[in-house]
Amino acid sequence: MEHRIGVFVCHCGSNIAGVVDVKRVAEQLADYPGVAYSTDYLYMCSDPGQNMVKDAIKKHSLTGVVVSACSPTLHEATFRRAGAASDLNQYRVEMANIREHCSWVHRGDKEKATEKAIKIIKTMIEKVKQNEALEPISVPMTHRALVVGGGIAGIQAALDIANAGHDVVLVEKSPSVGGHMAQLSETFPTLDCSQCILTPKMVEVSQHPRIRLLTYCEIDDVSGYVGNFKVRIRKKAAYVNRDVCNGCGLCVEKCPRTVASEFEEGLATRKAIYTPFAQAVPNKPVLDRDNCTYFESGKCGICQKICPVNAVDYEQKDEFIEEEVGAIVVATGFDLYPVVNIGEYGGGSIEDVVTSLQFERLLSASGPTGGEVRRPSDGKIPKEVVFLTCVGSRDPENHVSYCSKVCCMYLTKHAMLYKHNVHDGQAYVFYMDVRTGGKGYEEFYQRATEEDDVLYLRGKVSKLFEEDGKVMVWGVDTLTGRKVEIAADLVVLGLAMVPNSTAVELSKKLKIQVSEWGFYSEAHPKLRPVESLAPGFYLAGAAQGPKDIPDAVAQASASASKVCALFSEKEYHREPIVAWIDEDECSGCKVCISVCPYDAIEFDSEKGISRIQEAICEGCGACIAACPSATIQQRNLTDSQLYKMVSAALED
Amino acid sequence: MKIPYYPGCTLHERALDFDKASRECANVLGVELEELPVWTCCGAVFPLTTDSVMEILAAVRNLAYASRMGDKVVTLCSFCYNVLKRTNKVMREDGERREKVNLFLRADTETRDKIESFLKEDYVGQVDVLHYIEMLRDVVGFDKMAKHVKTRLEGLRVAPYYGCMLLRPHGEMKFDEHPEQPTIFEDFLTALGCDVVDFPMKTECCGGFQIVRDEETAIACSQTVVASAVKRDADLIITTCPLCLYNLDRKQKEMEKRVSGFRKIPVIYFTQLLGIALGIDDEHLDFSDNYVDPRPALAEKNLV
Amino acid sequence: MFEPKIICFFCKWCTYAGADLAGTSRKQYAPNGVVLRVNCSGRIDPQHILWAFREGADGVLIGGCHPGDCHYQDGNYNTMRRVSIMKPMLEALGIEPDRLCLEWISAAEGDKVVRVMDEFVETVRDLGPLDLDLTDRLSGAEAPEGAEVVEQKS
Amino acid sequence: MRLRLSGEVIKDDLVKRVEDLSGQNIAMCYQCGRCSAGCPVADEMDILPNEAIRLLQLGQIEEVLDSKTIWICASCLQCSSRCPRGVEFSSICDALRAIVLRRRITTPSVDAGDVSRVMRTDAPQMGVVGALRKLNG
Ligand SMILES: Cc1cc2nc3c(=O)[nH]c(=O)nc-3n(C[C@H](O)[C@H](O)[C@H](O)COP(=O)(O)OP(=O)(O)OC[C@H]3O[C@@H](n4cnc5c(N)ncnc54)[C@H](O)[C@@H]3O)c2cc1C
Ligand SMILES: Cc1cc2nc3c(=O)[nH]c(=O)nc-3n(C[C@H](O)[C@H](O)[C@H](O)COP(=O)(O)OP(=O)(O)OC[C@H]3O[C@@H](n4cnc5c(N)ncnc54)[C@H](O)[C@@H]3O)c2cc1C
Ligand code: SF4
Ligand code: SF4
Ligand code: SF4
Ligand code: SF4
Ligand code: SF4
Ligand code: SF4
Ligand code: SF4
Ligand code: SF4
Repeated sequence: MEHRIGVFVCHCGSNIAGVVDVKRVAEQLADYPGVAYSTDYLYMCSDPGQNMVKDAIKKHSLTGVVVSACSPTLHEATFRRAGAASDLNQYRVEMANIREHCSWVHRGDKEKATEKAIKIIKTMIEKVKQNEALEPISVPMTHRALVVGGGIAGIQAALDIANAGHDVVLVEKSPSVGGHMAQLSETFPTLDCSQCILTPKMVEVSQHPRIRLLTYCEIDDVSGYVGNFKVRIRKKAAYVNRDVCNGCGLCVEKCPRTVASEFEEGLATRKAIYTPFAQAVPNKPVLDRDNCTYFESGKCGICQKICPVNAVDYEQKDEFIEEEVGAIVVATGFDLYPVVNIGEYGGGSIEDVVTSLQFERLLSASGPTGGEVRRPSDGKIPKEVVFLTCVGSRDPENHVSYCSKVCCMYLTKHAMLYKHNVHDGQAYVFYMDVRTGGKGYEEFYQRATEEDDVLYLRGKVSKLFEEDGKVMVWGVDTLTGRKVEIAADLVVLGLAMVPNSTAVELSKKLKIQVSEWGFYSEAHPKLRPVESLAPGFYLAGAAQGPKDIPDAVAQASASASKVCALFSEKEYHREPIVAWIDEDECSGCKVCISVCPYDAIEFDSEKGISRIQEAICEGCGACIAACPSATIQQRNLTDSQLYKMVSAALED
Repeated sequence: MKIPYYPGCTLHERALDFDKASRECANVLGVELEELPVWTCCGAVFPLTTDSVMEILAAVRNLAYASRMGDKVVTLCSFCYNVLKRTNKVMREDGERREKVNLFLRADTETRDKIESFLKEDYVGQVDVLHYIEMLRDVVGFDKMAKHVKTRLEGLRVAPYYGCMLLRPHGEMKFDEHPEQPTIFEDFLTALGCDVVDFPMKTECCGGFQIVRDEETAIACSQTVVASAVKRDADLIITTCPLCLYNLDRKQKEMEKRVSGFRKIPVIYFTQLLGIALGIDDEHLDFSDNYVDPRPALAEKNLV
Repeated sequence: MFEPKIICFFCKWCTYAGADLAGTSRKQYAPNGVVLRVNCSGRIDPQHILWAFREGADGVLIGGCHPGDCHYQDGNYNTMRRVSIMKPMLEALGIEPDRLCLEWISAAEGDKVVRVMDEFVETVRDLGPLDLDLTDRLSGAEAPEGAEVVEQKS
Repeated sequence: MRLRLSGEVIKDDLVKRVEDLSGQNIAMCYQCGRCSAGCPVADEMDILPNEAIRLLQLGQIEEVLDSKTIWICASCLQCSSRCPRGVEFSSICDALRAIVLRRRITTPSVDAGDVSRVMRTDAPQMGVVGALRKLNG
């Protein structure tokens, strides 16, 4: 093809022309091989400037345009549009940055600046010569979203997306939605009842016509890419036909087997056939076969006999559900750091040392003590209660390095609620720093010290042990420089928040990144905090990092709006600056597959070659540099282009 | 089976009872503790300053002697174990100090005369340092040990005291999987049939060498440990270290003076207890050095 | 005075934007380098670098995002590895390893662009022009594949 | 008592020496106090372990070298084993002692009488040797 490139040198008033001899540049480049037209103008981005480009394309049958002006970040889009208006493919328009990278930074030496401007423009002429005419890649899209995890974050995301008019599949692994928020008593900083604000949302999510709620289900497999995911969901056998069950609860009532209740954090029991808690949604039981007499010995079968609608089915098997979705929101939440890892605090062996979630249950009106704070060992009302912050958190040497963000606040809440419960009790909080970043949070903390006489002790506790029916606390008050010993009736551990135990495994199925500690990685910590790096995946709630409810909900709504933005187009469009493999040259070594951060390359085992999926490739170039056969190229930034550009820049 | 054995000076002087009981038990279990032909004091404390070379020389020499005899060396005293194990790590990982130490060793003519051959190669951490209890668990096996038990110590409430030196620093000692809640002695005691008394002070310090400088401070420490075991109705405490034994047992004399209503409790070495279970003759199990005589407590359970 | 020729490969997400910032802040630096914009520093492979030297560059400067900040997760780690492998390779070819420089410069570090450019130009100036004989040897031995223009397939 | 701080005061050469000798980075301590909370002999100390480190952070090393604390430490390593930042006060303590002992200044803790008293006890050898090495260099 004959090259007919147009070069347009901008003065930018005196911004460029004051340093670079623009006339000389334009003249000199007119003679450069492949250049059909070269000119200069005062303000290229002005309407007359743009029109100049449009006209020249037509008049001189230009095959490419180099606007030599400011940084492409500023006006690349402007001039690409101008090119397109004259039927020149937008990807055949490039900018040479002779302002930010030249005139503005070399004001002292006009001659050298002019020479450098010429070199810069030459590199772009060489690039444009080989630029392909491309179209943005468009991918068909399924306008349905998958939300994984039915805690407050997942619920909020599902409702927001569904209310915007898109279908949602909400997958929750436990028998009910609600997540940890369902376990909480009252919530800081306003002390409203957690159940009261959560339950309506749980019900809404189960009744929304656009939401398909799949509880007691797990993600089995995910394939495809943004806009076109195929998801296989495992519906775990509940041994109750939950479509038939009317939730009468007779089976639960009559079941003779009891086991420790997960929802009550082991402080109470549940039956082998059970709903996790009274307000569960859906309020239909599942049967826990690991603890059921029938599954152990073939005896019992009471639940089946008593069920008035014959819903109990011991023969039920896991089922698989296939769904097609265009976007996936991950909201799998958190777990508490395992207390067994903290030997110096008894590692879970001291009865009256409880976790923070256990204490929530002791405070909860629907909890095992009916909301009266009673300690587990003997049911007595504890008079001396010690709360420990940063248990496992901020301990890079032995546990996790990060701050769990919410524990300062919830322990303050705990101390406060305890005092509201036991007026003559004494609450102590051992802390390193009290972190109260949030609206109304600091005031909440101040109230705890002012009004509720909570005593804050600055120091980290070294050891807890049992002695004479008390829990001995060996701490320190670094403010007075004294060792402190307290004989406590109850100790509450503000354990670190860690990602849900399934997070890492799930991340492998979804092929999205997790950070060092297993929280899902966001694309950018400040500017893209709710997107995963992999297109089509969005993050919400504590799955992305320790978070309280307001933050979890905000992030859920943000990821929902990202999903809606994606769904606002019929098709999914992306920059075509992707990599491609020359099938004839590929040796099938799979090196590229191992380096691609987006899993964009698939292996065609029939042909024994690798193939890049354009819809997924982000154009990073890692595979290109890694391919031992040098057979991968990037569209409009091929090796050949790079070599020519280098040569042009070095030409005298 | 022969295993090189480093007794350390205390076991050759003040803690002969420990040495004797341990050798006898090993014999019964089919292990011959082969004492290093030459050895010196290990230095008793591992120097925590990074530039120490002279201070670890003695320990390296002992390790080097041991390396001529086998790939392991067994020791009993917690202090020796700590010093040898940590020194060994220095020799394995700290190239600069290793080089310096070997320079000294090469120049050391006295050593050369005694053990000409080992100097053919530098000492670079060839041996593994093993505590006797680790040997019982990993070489003999607690289950095999249990098979040799003649008298199961049923009903005997024993509090296992670990102290500091076996466990810390955990990253280097790796003596037990759970530094804060170790279980190796519990498993040992269970194999002998004892009732294990779990007491929260089992990993707390007995006062260590401070006993010779500031008796009051050290006794305060050891009393905390003793009282904690007594409170949990232990019949006796076992330990692995002559210094712990000294602080916990001998100093009960002082505790009696200081604390009204103080209840004494016998403290013996773990291999002495093992000896009883294995039915070893009284002549090898000498309790004459103990301040609190363990025999009444043992007699009560018909064990002596 | 010897004016070295420098080829700069700058990642568009960080260093290229950092150089833009140096411009908007009107910082001044040596005009010896010409910047080529790439999607990621990890796009650059040894052949590009050798080609630049062969074509007469006296120095090659690669600018990427700080470790952990790569727009594409870990492209810059690949660059880091590649550059450290390159250095002895250059040495073997008789090219002073200091003629190749890798720097982490974020979009906010306009000042660093200035500092690095000036320092690198000085370094290369001190090294003097790249010995042509050696360059010839290089062109004989290491002519990168694809240097002859391969038209893109479309 | 007022501390007059400046960059110069804080960057004390001797503190640097302690860091080198102990292999510890004093700045890593975030003053949680856990070392003090678990130290079995802290009751007898005039400066708690975390306070000693704080003083070093402030360049006030002489105050620490003059303290009883460094002689009372029993090298039990409890402080180090539970420190969230991996700071080993036990090693810092050894380094501080080494500095005093290498200065060859007789301190109240290790005067001649003390040494002979140590020699006279009926404690096991390792206790005696340990004490002499820790407290007398
Ligand atoms: C003791 C304590 C007290 C607190 N008190 C307050 C308070 O007063 N105020 C406040 O604002 N915040 C409080 N918080 C924080 C609050 O609990 C969290 O911010 C909130 O629960 C986070 O919601 P989430 O949806 O992100 O995660 P979660 O509540 O953890 O929900 C995650 C859901 O995902 C499900 N799931 C996990 N993995 C999978 C999988 N692989 N497949 C399918 N489903 C999966 C889980 O079963 C769960 O239902 C407290 C936290 C604790 C620990
Ligand atoms: C010293 C300092 C350092 C910081 N450092 C960091 C940091 O390192 N990392 C970080 O994450 N955050 C940092 N922050 C916080 C960060 O600046 C804010 O989070 C962020 O700027 C908030 O953005 P905004 O858009 O909400 O508000 P703003 O940045 O305040 O923007 C509000 C805009 O609205 C305009 N406006 C106001 N009223 C009206 C009106 N009536 N009509 C029309 N326009 C109006 C204003 O002119 C302004 O342009 C820092 C803050 C400070 C003060
Ligand atoms: S195109 Fe860029 S350089 Fe030209 S006038 Fe507009 S802003 Fe200035
Ligand atoms: S069959 Fe199982 S679940 Fe049903 S009642 Fe019996 S024990 Fe309970
Ligand atoms: S008895 Fe039957 S209908 Fe009633 S809750 Fe149980 S399974 Fe459902
Ligand atoms: S929020 Fe508070 S308690 Fe939790 S880790 Fe951070 S500082 Fe510690
Ligand atoms: S250019 Fe990057 S994203 Fe695209 S296929 Fe290659 S490695 Fe993957
Ligand atoms: S690295 Fe290159 S040769 Fe190997 S499979 Fe990928 S494209 Fe083919
Ligand atoms: S425990 Fe560690 S971090 Fe905490 S005060 Fe002591 S030395 Fe500092
Ligand atoms: S090593 Fe010293 S300072 Fe640390 S806990 Fe033990 S006695 Fe206390």
